[in-house]
Amino acid sequence: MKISVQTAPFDLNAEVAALYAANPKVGAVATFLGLVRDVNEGDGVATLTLEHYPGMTEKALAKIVDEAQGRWDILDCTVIHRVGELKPTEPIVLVAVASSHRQDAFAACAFIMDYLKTQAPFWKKEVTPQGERWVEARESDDAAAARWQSQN
Amino acid sequence: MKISVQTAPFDLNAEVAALYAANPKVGAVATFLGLVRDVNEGDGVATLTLEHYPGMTEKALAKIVDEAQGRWDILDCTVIHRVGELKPTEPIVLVAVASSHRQDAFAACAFIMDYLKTQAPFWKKEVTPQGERWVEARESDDAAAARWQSQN
Amino acid sequence: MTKVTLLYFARLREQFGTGSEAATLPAEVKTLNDLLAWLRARGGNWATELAEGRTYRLAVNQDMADLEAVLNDGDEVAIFPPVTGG
Amino acid sequence: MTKVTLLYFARLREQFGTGSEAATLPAEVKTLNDLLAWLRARGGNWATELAEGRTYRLAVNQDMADLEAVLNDGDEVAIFPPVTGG
Repeated sequence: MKISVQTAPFDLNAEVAALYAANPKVGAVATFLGLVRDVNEGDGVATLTLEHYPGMTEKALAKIVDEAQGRWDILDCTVIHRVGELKPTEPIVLVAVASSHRQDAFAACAFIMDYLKTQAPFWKKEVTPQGERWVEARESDDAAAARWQSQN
Repeated sequence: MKISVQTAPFDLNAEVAALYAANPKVGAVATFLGLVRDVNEGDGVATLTLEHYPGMTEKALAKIVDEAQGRWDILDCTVIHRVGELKPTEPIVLVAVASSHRQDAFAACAFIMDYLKTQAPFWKKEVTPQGERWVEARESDDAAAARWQSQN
Repeated sequence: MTKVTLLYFARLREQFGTGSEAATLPAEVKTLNDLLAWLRARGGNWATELAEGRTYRLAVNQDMADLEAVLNDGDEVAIFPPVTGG
Repeated sequence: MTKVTLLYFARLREQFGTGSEAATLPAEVKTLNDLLAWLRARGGNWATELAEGRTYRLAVNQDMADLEAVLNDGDEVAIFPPVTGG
């Protein structure tokens, strides 16, 4: 299991290969890549600055991964979240889950993303033509995280 | 949209970047990578040979992608399936779906995999210590594909 | 006369000893169901593999088809086991 | 005496003009609820941002906590807006 909060970009090939290349039990890797968009809530976005809570963020991500491991058969998993200033089309977050079968990999990857969005202390500030603004939390993200409570 | 049936390996970085690097509307790329495992149904697997129906396979994959586009907001999508002889830990299939939001990307990616497993004419033959054998279709794959019929 | 191309894949290709053949169908072979009866009448592996109750899939001109599908001159007909890709 | 470290993030960090402070709590401040009342009494942005009805999150020693959480000497207490990562 690898959890990293970093300013540097990451190499998707290397991160995903690290999950399966040495483990022939892995039949499936589900991956989510989150990227900076140039438009949010109708306004252009020039840059996005990501702040986090050092220490608690890593702890919160580890807890989310633990919870996913308790629910699904996961062989390995990587969560990388970038902080600092990012531009449109730059990767923000990578969640990659390796499993023997695709259903476990897909479900765990979606679960980790939904919980990361609502439980991990990251905050986004956008620079738009209208000035800087903190991104507001979305109710749809709370709803996405809540759906896992009734399922398992 | 890119659909390819090929013997050659593919470059995950290049394939995924092609979906988002030039399109700042992409906020999410969900990716599935399927790999050859060294064990199936309890027996060791030395090599896997994949056969397909040239022409129909590409047509069936295009139809599955079309169906996914009708159900979810997809900005771009790549499906690559390898054929020929593969060894454990080698990638077999890549499905990558780009969307503005993660829910569409995840759902479309899982849908395409479920339909690919039951609708696209590929067949697997395993070489095991017990000899060669054709992989049997799994009822769980039919069930996985069927769940999309009641949802939408 | 209805001339069709018949394609076999995977286990069926191996059992029949061929991946494709050009066939000229007798007048009474109008549907896929008729075609299967005609192939079964060859006996041996044809009768065994295509027996009713065995599981296989049918496609006409590269689209999945069912037993009632009517055959036309020039059709590409494929018979294969349930698929196992991905 | 209960000494705690207070951390503020994102919009709250900006509104309060600081990301952290060392605070010595008066004896009547026993819970997070008490701490919030004590901070609101500073007035200005403290009163506005931490007003009841405003949405913010609380953590004690890097775990999410609720208003009833009891504070102990040496605790790291964080106050921040709902998270927006990913």
